[in-house]
Amino acid sequence: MTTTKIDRRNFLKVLGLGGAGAALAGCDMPSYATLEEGEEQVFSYLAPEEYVIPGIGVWYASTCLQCPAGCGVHGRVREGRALKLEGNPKTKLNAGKLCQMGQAALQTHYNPDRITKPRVNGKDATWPEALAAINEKGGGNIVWLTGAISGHQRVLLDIHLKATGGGKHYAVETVNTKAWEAASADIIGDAHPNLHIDKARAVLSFNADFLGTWMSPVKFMTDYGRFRAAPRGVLTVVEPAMSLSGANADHWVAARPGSETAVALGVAHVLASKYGVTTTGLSVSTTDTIATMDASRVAALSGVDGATLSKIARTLVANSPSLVIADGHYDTAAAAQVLNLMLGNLGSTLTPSADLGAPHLTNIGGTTQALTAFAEDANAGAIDIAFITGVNPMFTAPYGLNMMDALDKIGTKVAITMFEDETTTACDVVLPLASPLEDWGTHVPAFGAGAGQIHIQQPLMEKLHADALGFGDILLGLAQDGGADGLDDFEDYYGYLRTAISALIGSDQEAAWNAVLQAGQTTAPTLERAFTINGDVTINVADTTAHGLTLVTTARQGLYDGRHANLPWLQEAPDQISKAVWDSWAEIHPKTATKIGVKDGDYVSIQSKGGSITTRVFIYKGVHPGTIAVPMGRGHSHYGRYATDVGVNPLNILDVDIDPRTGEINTDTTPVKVKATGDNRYLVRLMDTDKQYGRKLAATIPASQFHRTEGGA
Amino acid sequence: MPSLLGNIFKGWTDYSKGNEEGGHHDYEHMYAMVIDLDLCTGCNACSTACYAENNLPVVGEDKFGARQAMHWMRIERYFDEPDVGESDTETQSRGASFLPMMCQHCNAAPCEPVCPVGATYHTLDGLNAQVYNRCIGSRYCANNCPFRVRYFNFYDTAESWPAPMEQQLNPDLSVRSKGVMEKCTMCIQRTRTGRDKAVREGRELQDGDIQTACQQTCPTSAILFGDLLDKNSAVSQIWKRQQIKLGTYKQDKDNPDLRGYRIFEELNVDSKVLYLERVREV
Amino acid sequence: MVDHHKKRIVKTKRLLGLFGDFDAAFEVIADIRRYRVPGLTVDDVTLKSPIEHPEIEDVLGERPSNIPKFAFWGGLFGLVFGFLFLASAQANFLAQPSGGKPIITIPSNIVLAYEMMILFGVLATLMGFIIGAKLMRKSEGLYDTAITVDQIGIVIEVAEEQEHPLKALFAKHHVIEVHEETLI
Amino acid sequence: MADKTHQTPKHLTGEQVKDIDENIAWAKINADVLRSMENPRRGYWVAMFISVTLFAIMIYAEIFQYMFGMGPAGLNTSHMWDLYISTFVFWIGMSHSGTLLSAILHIVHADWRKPIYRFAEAMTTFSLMTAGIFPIIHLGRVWNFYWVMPYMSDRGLWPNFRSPLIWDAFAISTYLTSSILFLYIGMIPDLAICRDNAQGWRKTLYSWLSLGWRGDDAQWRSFRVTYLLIACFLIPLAVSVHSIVSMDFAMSIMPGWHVTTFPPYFVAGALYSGCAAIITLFILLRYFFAFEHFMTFPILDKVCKLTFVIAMVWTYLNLVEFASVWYGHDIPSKEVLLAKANGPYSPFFWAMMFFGSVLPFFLLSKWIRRNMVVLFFVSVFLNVGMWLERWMIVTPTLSLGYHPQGFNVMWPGWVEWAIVGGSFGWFGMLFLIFVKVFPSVSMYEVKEMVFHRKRIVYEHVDEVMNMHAGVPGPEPRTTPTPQNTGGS
Repeated sequence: MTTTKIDRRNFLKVLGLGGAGAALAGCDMPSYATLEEGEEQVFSYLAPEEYVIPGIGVWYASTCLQCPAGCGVHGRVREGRALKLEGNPKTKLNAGKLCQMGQAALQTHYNPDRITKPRVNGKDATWPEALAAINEKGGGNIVWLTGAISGHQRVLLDIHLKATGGGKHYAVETVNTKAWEAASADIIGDAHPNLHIDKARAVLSFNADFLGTWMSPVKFMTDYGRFRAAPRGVLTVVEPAMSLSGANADHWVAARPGSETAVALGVAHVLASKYGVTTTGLSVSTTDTIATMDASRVAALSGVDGATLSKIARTLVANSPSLVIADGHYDTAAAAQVLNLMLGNLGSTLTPSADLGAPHLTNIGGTTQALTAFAEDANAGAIDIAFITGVNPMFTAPYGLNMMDALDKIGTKVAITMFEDETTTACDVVLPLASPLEDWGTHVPAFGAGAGQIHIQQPLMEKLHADALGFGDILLGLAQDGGADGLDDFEDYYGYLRTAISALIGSDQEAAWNAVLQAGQTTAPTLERAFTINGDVTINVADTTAHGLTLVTTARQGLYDGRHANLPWLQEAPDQISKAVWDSWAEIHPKTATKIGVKDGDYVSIQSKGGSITTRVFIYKGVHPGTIAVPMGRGHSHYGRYATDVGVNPLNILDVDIDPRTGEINTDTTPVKVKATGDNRYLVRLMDTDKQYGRKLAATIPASQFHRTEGGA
Repeated sequence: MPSLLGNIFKGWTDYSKGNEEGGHHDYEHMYAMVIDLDLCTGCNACSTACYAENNLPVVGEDKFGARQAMHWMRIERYFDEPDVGESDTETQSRGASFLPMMCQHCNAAPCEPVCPVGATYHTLDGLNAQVYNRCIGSRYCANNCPFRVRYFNFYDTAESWPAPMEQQLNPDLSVRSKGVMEKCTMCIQRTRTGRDKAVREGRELQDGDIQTACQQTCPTSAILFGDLLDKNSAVSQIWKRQQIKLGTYKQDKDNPDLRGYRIFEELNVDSKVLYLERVREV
Repeated sequence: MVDHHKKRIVKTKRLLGLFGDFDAAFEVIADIRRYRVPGLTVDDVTLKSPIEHPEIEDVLGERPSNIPKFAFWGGLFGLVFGFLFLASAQANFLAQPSGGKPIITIPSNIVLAYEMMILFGVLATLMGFIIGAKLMRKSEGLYDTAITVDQIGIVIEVAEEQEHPLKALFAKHHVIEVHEETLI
Repeated sequence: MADKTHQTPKHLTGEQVKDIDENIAWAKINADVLRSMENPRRGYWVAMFISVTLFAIMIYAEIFQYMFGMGPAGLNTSHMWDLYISTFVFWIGMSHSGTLLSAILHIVHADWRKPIYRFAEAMTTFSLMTAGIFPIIHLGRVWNFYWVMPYMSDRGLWPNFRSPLIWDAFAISTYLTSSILFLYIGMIPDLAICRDNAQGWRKTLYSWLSLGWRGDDAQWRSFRVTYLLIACFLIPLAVSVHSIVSMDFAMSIMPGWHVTTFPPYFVAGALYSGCAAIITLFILLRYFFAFEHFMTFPILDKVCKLTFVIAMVWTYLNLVEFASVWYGHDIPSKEVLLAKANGPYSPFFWAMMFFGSVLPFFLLSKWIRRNMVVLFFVSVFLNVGMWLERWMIVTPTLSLGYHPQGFNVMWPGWVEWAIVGGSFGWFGMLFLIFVKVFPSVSMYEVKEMVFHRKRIVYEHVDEVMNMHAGVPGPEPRTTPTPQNTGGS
């Protein structure tokens, strides 16, 4: 169809100009190669541009795209090369801090396995050939499959879709906060309430690994720092397998997978019965549900005894204001919000968020529901051209979605990517994407950045691979060729972005623009909003006792959902809990271990209906006995030299068990058979011991002592 | 020759002090750290930042398994809490204890006197420095380090940076060659840059001018770096508040509840990293 | 020892008499002591033997040796020089101060000076030996390999008039063989 | 008398009671020893072949290590030292017996040392040469090994004189120099013998080395003094050397290394392994060169008994060390001690205890002392025990230490094994070449030995000797029978 006709002109136009702004990063500076080969005239250091002083690093503000949180970063550039990333101290979101994934963004950029040329059906091609290949089959329904996306990239993407027939946009994130958002929206009328962990005296978390991967871990960790300062807040975490948050909890409670709702309601029950906490606004059905959740029932469902429940309740009552957060299941999140209502946390530790004045820029948080939808549509043969970027459905989709067949049924699959991965190899056309450190963009953090904050992404250095194009440039080119109006006078995405920002800040002065670039952020007008409490919420308490041993796929700050498995720094960074490197493992409880008859380092095969994985066990007390937890991230079949055939991927063997309320795929409800294979090999770890042998290494004192010296209750 | 004998007597008189009397240096700085274990979440950000800042090679699974990894800053994880009694046998109910461990820059460093060629020595910044060019790799220093924080280049590390990764290497410091000992320098390139910057701007070095890579990135700000000679620096304030003094192996605290302690203090290595005890509700 | 018996006479020949055992040789020396050969005293005698006979001293009288002095002064030099050397090296190598230890460290220097004392002592002794034993120099021709097997040699320089009496004396004590060489 | 020696060869049956047959002719002594330098038994060449092969393997391994670094040796962050250092200590220990025994026995006039001290001293020298290799090989940057030498450099750089490794460098070079000189000076009269009997290149060689030795009384006198003096220097030196080696460990702060009793303990261990090695080589040389006349059972008996005594001393000091650690009650040290006994390395520890403390009791059996084959293996296993001891000193400490994160068990890589094995080849090669080129039995001293043993006292000769020069004495009595020719 003509609408899909892609004219090369726009692309050829932006080719090479993609990093126009890269001049800022001193792209005049010759690279080592050219210095040695003398191909390029060496720019004299005697008269360098004023912002490039040889030997002195220059810092440029940009945005980290390693996870959807979108932290602001400063990149150190010396002689035209990005050397180090640090958090942008000016941002409210991460206040100069950065997590290990952000630190490792450098290796995404300098990765030796990046795709440098367009590919058609697996063969290197030129851009014209690649674009021609996209046109070849043509077809009506054009869709986008992306990760969480926001800012002007989203705008252009929407424009492109509208211009080319209004195809769907599937935003997929395996690690997402959909359950929390849905429940929050339903109960307090705000999907992204501001959470003030630093103001809370007690935090109770169900499955929400806010220090590791939940929403905006760096933001939460900075808050956590203040939270732990005197008067010291108390952290309680309820989850089936210990997360980074759980590892830092004062009180970690192991609950049977899927039974966190019961625990939450159990706590509510104790609050109501023991502490007489009454809440107006809760519907009768809700209070009834709570009333039914006495200690014995909770214990039966979750294995959490009454003493623990009342301890949690006591902590919450004694340390007010508190904050209850949850994720994983709608019901759990809902129960958590109910607890917040009961404890009167609204307004103190939960405050209403503000909507961005420009709604078209807001962040589309990814979901796994979108993945399911994409698979269904594709299997139905309803998709002709799919542009895939920033996601790897072949890796993350459960077997039940038949992702392979789904992709086969799509007429033309276009991967816009930096790396060859499982999905890319299944695509017909592969377009080389510039790295986040080479690209322009704007990003609206989904959470915590403060009202109306927009983070600016700018190139830190010239493109490493001339043929790689910035995402914005590709979008712009597609949109222009799609016949969208009003874009034709933009040379490239830089130009578009500059105009857009100028409009946003109401000034097109060079100085203003540079100020924005230096700050790495700007603000858009916002609309204040208030909570609208809706106490009439039905909470279903699932009974998962019949499941037996359940597979729980946990996400870790590091390899995340697998997208970072090709970064050697993160592969070699010992896992926070097991301290294992370069391989996968399955966490099981000592009791389970004796039941199965395995010892440390033994291989077990984990068999679900959809397949099986074989990996080594890591035995410790940080998992519920009914749980076998396998962190996601490893087990790639195509993902460069560092990730390929390293570890196993638990995501593929998950059952497609949809949460009825959110449509999300549950990651903790897959019953599995586990048996020892008989093999044993040393699981490579940072340390072989868990004990301190009486040395005073990591010493612990009771909180009472802390309070005596440093204040607090 | 007179100057020679002069030096002998000078060396005798001026420099005959042991660390108990404050050592033989006229220190310009005394860089030290404070690490709050109650804030450390064990997230590894510092460790990765150290890899990025200090050109640490990635060794891969086999060499890591052979204990030949090069993590200057490593986050150790313990599951026992001897000080507050065993956690229950069922669940890891008080989480895990994380311990960031890197070179403690001891003032009476056991590694220094044993180096046959004087490749490791104490700088006037109070840092325990390793001169890569001088090191011949006898590895005595690492044997004598109770913290096991000295790392030896067992192999050539070139293959750790396949092109174009080598472009990320920090030109402010070298990539160590095969057969050389290396360890945490408290980001000496940053301390030097910070000092030069202060000099260029014609002002005194302020507390906070210099941040180590780990401190800079630590999301909970559990790591603090500063100069103990600067009485107003945050670090020396905390050392003072925690009543931890240098040059002794036995601190007399009038308040036993204070959280500050130095690991292996009883060995009289006089380390310069002050740890604050982890706190848990029990 | 006093030698007022000695006369000024021109030595023309050097005789080497080989004997089957020490006792024969000692008898000869005893006779020489008794001036059985006019003009010859025991001081003219050089005894060549395959082993070191403990009583050679008694037979030939004290012939003092300087070697112990060499050893003593060598050792002393090693000690003093060693310590000064180390101390000066340390005092001039200020990059070295480490581990909160003094720059010039007495304990380690004692150990090292001790070693150097022994080293120089041994070397000096060797020097003394080479000088004292007149080694590494061209020695006179009169020699017989039998001496390194089992025979004792007596070397004496004689004037013409002494030659025959001495040979007779040799013969009397069952000399096995007599070599001679002319000096002038 | 001569018939007796030649008809009933007691030195073969083992019934011999005298250290040496004093009626043996001096000429025969020369002949036998000189023959040994010409035509050894075939066993000699077999041993030589094995040694050279091992050495070749070592060269290959070292080149490999030079190319790829210390990784292939299996070392890691906790185990920075392993077999290299323990084998270094082992060889230093081997070096002790030779010189120390030779010197001490010389000073106390134990003349039974005379037939065996030469090869013992040779062993000292070559063990030192072997030991000296290891500190160099184990360096990460071998090519800079000379930086430990205290030489003037234009950068004003010096080694760190505080480091026990530097003390090692000093002590070992001193010890090597002195023991070579001791060996050489003691050999000069024999070199003269060789000179008088050799042809061709050997003639030139010996002529140079014998420094024009003529057996003059002056030379003998200087010789005696010099030899005694150097012996006196060597005894304290030998003791200091091994105590300094022990300081490599004792001066550290590591649990299980920081032990006050290490210096005497190491010295005892050194003497122990040295004596055991003397027995081994004694038996080998006796076989290779048919030295039954000189290396006799009674001498072997004495060496065996000495070994046993030293073994007991070593055992005592060993147990004392354990006791002091046990009662010192320093937790890490105690952990190391217990780990030795029941940790992953315990088999080697117990093997060490058995070979070191139980096996010596076999030396009390006369049958074993007389049975060359059995005694050979006993002596070899004594040294295996001593080697294990050194390993058990170095490795268990490193596998534990202070910091739990560093706790790990490590097994040496093939490179280490190859180089350790090769060191034995290197030593064997040097030693075998030496005994082929130089007299491995001191001829002149054996002569002295037999001379003194059958000394006939001539009372009136003493009178003669006691007169002052010139004073007339009694007439000489009739001539005595010549004795140096062994009566024949």
